[in-house]
Amino acid sequence: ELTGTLKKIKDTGVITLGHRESSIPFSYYDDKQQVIGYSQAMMLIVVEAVKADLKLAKLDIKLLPVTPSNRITLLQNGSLDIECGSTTNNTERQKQVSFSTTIFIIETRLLTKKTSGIKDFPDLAGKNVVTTAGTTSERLLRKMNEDKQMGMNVISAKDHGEAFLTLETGRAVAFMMDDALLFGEMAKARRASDWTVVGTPQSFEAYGCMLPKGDPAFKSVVDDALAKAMKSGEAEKIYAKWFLQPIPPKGLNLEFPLSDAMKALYKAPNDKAYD
Amino acid sequence: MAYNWNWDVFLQPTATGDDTYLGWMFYGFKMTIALSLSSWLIALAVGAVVGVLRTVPNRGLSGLATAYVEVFRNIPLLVQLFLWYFVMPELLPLAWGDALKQTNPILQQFFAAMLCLALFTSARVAEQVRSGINSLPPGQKNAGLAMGFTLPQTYRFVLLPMAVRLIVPPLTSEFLNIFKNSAVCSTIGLLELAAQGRQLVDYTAQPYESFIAVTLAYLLINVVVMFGMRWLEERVRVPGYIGGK
Amino acid sequence: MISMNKVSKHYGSFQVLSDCSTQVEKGEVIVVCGPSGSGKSTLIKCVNGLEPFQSGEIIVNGVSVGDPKTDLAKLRSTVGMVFQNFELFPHMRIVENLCIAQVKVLGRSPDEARAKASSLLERVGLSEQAGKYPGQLSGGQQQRVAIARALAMDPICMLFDEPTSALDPEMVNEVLDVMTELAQEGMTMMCVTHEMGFAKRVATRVIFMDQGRIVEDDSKDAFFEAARSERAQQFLAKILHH
Amino acid sequence: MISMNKVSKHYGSFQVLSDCSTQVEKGEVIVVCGPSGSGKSTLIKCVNGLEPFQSGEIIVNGVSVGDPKTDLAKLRSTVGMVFQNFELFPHMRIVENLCIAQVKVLGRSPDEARAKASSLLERVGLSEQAGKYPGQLSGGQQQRVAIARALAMDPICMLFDEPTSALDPEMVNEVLDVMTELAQEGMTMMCVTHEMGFAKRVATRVIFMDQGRIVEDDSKDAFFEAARSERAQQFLAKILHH
Amino acid sequence: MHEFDWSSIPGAWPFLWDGMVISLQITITAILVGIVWGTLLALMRLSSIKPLAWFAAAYVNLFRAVPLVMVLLWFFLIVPTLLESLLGLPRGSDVRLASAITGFALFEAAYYSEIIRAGIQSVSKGQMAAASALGMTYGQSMRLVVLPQAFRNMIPLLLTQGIILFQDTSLVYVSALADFFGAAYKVGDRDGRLVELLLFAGAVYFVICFSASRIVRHYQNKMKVA
Ligand SMILES: Nc1ncnc2c1ncn2[C@@H]1O[C@H](COP(=O)(O)OP(=O)(O)OP(=O)(O)O)[C@@H](O)[C@H]1O
Ligand SMILES: Nc1ncnc2c1ncn2[C@@H]1O[C@H](COP(=O)(O)OP(=O)(O)OP(=O)(O)O)[C@@H](O)[C@H]1O
Ligand SMILES: [Mg+2]
Ligand SMILES: [Mg+2]
Repeated sequence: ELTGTLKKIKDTGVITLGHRESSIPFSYYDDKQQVIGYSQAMMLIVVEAVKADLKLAKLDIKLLPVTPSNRITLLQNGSLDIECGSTTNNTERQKQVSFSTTIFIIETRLLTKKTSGIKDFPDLAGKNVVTTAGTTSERLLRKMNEDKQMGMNVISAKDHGEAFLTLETGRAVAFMMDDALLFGEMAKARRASDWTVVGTPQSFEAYGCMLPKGDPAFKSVVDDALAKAMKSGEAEKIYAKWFLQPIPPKGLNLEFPLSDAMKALYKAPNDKAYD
Repeated sequence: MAYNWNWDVFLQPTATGDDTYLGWMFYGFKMTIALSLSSWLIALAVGAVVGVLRTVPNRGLSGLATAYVEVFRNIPLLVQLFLWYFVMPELLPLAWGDALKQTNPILQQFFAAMLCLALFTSARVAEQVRSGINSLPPGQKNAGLAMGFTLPQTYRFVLLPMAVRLIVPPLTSEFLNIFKNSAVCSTIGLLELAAQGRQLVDYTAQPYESFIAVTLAYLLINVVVMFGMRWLEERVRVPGYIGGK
Repeated sequence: MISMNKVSKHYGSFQVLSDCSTQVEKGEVIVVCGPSGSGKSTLIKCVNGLEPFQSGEIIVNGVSVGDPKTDLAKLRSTVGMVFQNFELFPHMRIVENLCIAQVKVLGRSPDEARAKASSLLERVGLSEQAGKYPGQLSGGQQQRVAIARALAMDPICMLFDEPTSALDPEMVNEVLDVMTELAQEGMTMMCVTHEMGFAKRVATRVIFMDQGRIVEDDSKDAFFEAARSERAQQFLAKILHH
Repeated sequence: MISMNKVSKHYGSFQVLSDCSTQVEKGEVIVVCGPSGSGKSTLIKCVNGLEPFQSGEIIVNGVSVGDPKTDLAKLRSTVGMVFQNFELFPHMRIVENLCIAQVKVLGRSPDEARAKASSLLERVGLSEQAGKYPGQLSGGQQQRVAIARALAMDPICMLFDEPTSALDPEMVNEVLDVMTELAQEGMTMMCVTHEMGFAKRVATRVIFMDQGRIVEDDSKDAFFEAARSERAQQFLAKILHH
Repeated sequence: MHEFDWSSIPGAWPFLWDGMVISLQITITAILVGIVWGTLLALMRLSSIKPLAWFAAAYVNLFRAVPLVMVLLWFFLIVPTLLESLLGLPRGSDVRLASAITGFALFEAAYYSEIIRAGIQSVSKGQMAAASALGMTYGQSMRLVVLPQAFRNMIPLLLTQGIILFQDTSLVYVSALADFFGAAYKVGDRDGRLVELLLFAGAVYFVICFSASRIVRHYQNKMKVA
């Protein structure tokens, strides 16, 4: 007997997907306002699996853009069935929502101008550094500043785009964020070749799809679908499409090779948080 | 609704460990107050001058004042905020812009927000001042002039004292608006009340507690301002005049 | 003392005053009357430069009002004016209403100004009200204060624009009495008013206006006994018969 | 037709009317006068229930005004009222001002209402203005329209509250003329007014009020020749002498 | 100085236009609903039935105390859930537009009701007395005499409030709804041309609001003459 999210999807014939608007290359709009990206592709695999599992002839997809500040609330209040974007799986969030099998593993690093002379985090002492509000990077950065008495000025921008603008206009010397997203921001820049990603990774983070809490049946459908895609090599193809080939909007190639952590993930899918 | 209410969240230490969440909210509250009050003082001063200029017989001056009001009234606050914060430094000469950007970012955000709120509100204050002056009987200006006052003296001794009293009630709502509008300033990263509320959601995933707390804080500000302005209204009331005792 | 020579004024294409000329000698009391909208208020406001005019000339006490070089504020401080709606300053006490211009314009000391104010309030019978606000007085009292306020500047002449028409009928006389006294003391006055009783009692001359023109400018007796123009006769008939 | 019996009214502790009693017979013209604030307007507004009163009784055409069961709207539609400030409806043309209540209150057909309106406008000499808005008329014309509007309801009596005191002096007579005519045709009228000429011409009785009391209630001749109370004599002296 | 690159604007026309349509949709619906509901609130506030007056006063003061951003968040995140759990409705998927319109309409009604209340009070008491004296009931007097004048007096203020409302639609960014400002921001963000798009959005808002306020001014002058 179906319960929870699956029952709701079966009854209504509709699944509502939460996506991001400018998390390149995970989940963002192309120039025709279509949602594309690595996470979006993974989410569509999940949707297919749900459709098959429920033996539905037709499953309508509704898309709802979310922001870092409203995504959890929207999932909790039932506006969303699933959210795949660039959401880090951590224990705090697990109190409110549950996470699927990890879909991506990133490291938090720095984006800076090639000519800035910044090589690693200690170089940031006494400088203006930007990060995006509400992210784990913000916490790490503030904590580092506090613990090591670095005297940085931490700017919390509303979203990645604003953070990058802060960097680009010279307000900050570096932008700390998930490395994949930093490559994504570079892809939008006026002159992508001016920028570089540097620094010792400060953390590993696991991106997962957010699911309503306490719905194991739905989670297992989602997890199985993702695990299957990873083991079958389909996930790696999707990875190649978004990280090793030119992507919209400007046809830039991120040239972001598959990390060891990702290889391990694809071999042994899991939903472990890193904190 | 499957929601884990947790009001204790405010007493928990924050993720960065330097404070409790309640402390964050309080910081945001102080920021909102500081931002709003400083903007309000500027808005009053600028608005009074511009509002008076709109009523003077000199066409050049009143045209200038009108242009000022139209520009600041007809662009959404949110857009103005972005323009002040992101665009203005780009339009300055390079050296100035760079110098500006190297200052403490919290100060940059604060001053951009303050300037933006102040000028945006000053246009509205100017309109109130103008309508206050225009709503005085036209004979008052003539009476002042006929006594031998110069035009500036007429404004200073006759028109403004009454106009200011007349516009206390509409100014109350502009004053309240400035607190409310300050919530928009979180979009450039300024950590005022609404922003701290949102941070709390980001960090603790307890949206309802945070929303309720922030809403109550705004209500509190509102009540205090309303009582304050009502007290002021009583204070400046002219005996025997409409609405007076 | 006041001399007007072919004064004209228009708003756009609308002619408010056309070629108005008259002379007022020291000590004369001139009553200006005429139908509503005929330009009486405008004429009288031109005398102290409250309304600008486009052509013609007005000389008050040897100073040309229309001349851009004239210090209008100074001129106005020597000409008292009383308005239909009193126009006391509502946020000041009565005594402050009387003192402010003495101090700020004439540069008198506050004590001197206060002494002057008291004696004038005494004269209009309102010493008791000195500490009140205008809104707390009746219309007739307010207008008497307004007259005292104008007198406080020691004006060389006084202009009145329908000083009694906003008053309750009972209060008209208390104001007219003050004006009559003033006239009898030899003050030079120009009064726009429809109080023909007052005109008959103290006017030296009556000016009748219609459509921006001075239609009659007669001695009082000539005017009331045999107004020359038909328009003035009609007007008098309307205004006197009830 | 109108009978008042010991009517009293107060705002809080302030007594506006104290024990006012009088009778108005069909065809009588009553003039009410007295100093400002003496309660004249209040008295007249009590007659058609525009002001509630706390004690006493008013009977209009057999209906008790103070009775909570009385249909006040219906009563008022039979009593015409004219206000100091005309109170025409500024957003309606003159003819619409005359028709609206006929149609909405009396339920007449629009055609019937229009015919009535035309004949009344004719009567007050304003047929030409039917299509204009009130703001485009002079004060005197507006007040004549207001009288026509009240007459359009075929009232059994008319109440006037200082109908001429907001008018320019020239226009007073055109309104008084209409009222005089109405009185001469036998309309029952209660008029608050200070126009003593009008009172002398058409009033059957004069009521003098002071501080909320009816101090005198005399036949016209008795009042003008020998007002009994000192207060009324003073008042007459003030109001007549200028 | 900054080097400007306006090239991303022409390609984004359709998206920007869609955004403008959403802004206008919210503005117009909220104005209409706001005026109707605001009028009712104003009548309640002026009514002699105390509970109604209290309700209206509480409503107006509450909405005027809270920042619009917060109201929009409440209506986006919390109110739909409450309603659904109370009424047992199925979960609608995209409530962004509906919630924005509802939030705006209810919020603006508080402001409109104050304007309309002032409008009613600006009609002289004598008008109500004159209507009553002609035998009209309270309802008739309000409907035929007082309200038409109140609205006529207040049209400039109502329109000005409408212009403010149009500007405030930019705040729907909290629900990621792409109104005109949101659309411009998103295009700018996507293409790395935020500065240009913000300037462009500012100019467009200025042109629209300025023209609208000119029209209001024109209307005001015309009324003064009439
Ligand atoms: N600012 C203005 N613009 C256009 N016309 C004006 C202006 N001020 C006055 N007028 C017109 O000038 C004419 C004369 O006005 P004025 O006030 O001098 O008349 P008045 O004789 O004093 O009338 P009243 O007895 O009504 O006071 C009137 O027709 C008036 O409409
Ligand atoms: N709503 C009110 N609240 C308190 N007092 C009032 C109110 N309305 C009228 N009064 C007072 O009642 C008294 C009588 O008022 P009313 O208008 O009847 O006087 P009136 O004789 O018509 O005077 P006027 O000649 O000035 O029109 C006045 O003293 C007035 O101040
Ligand atoms: Mg005049
Ligand atoms: Mg009265």
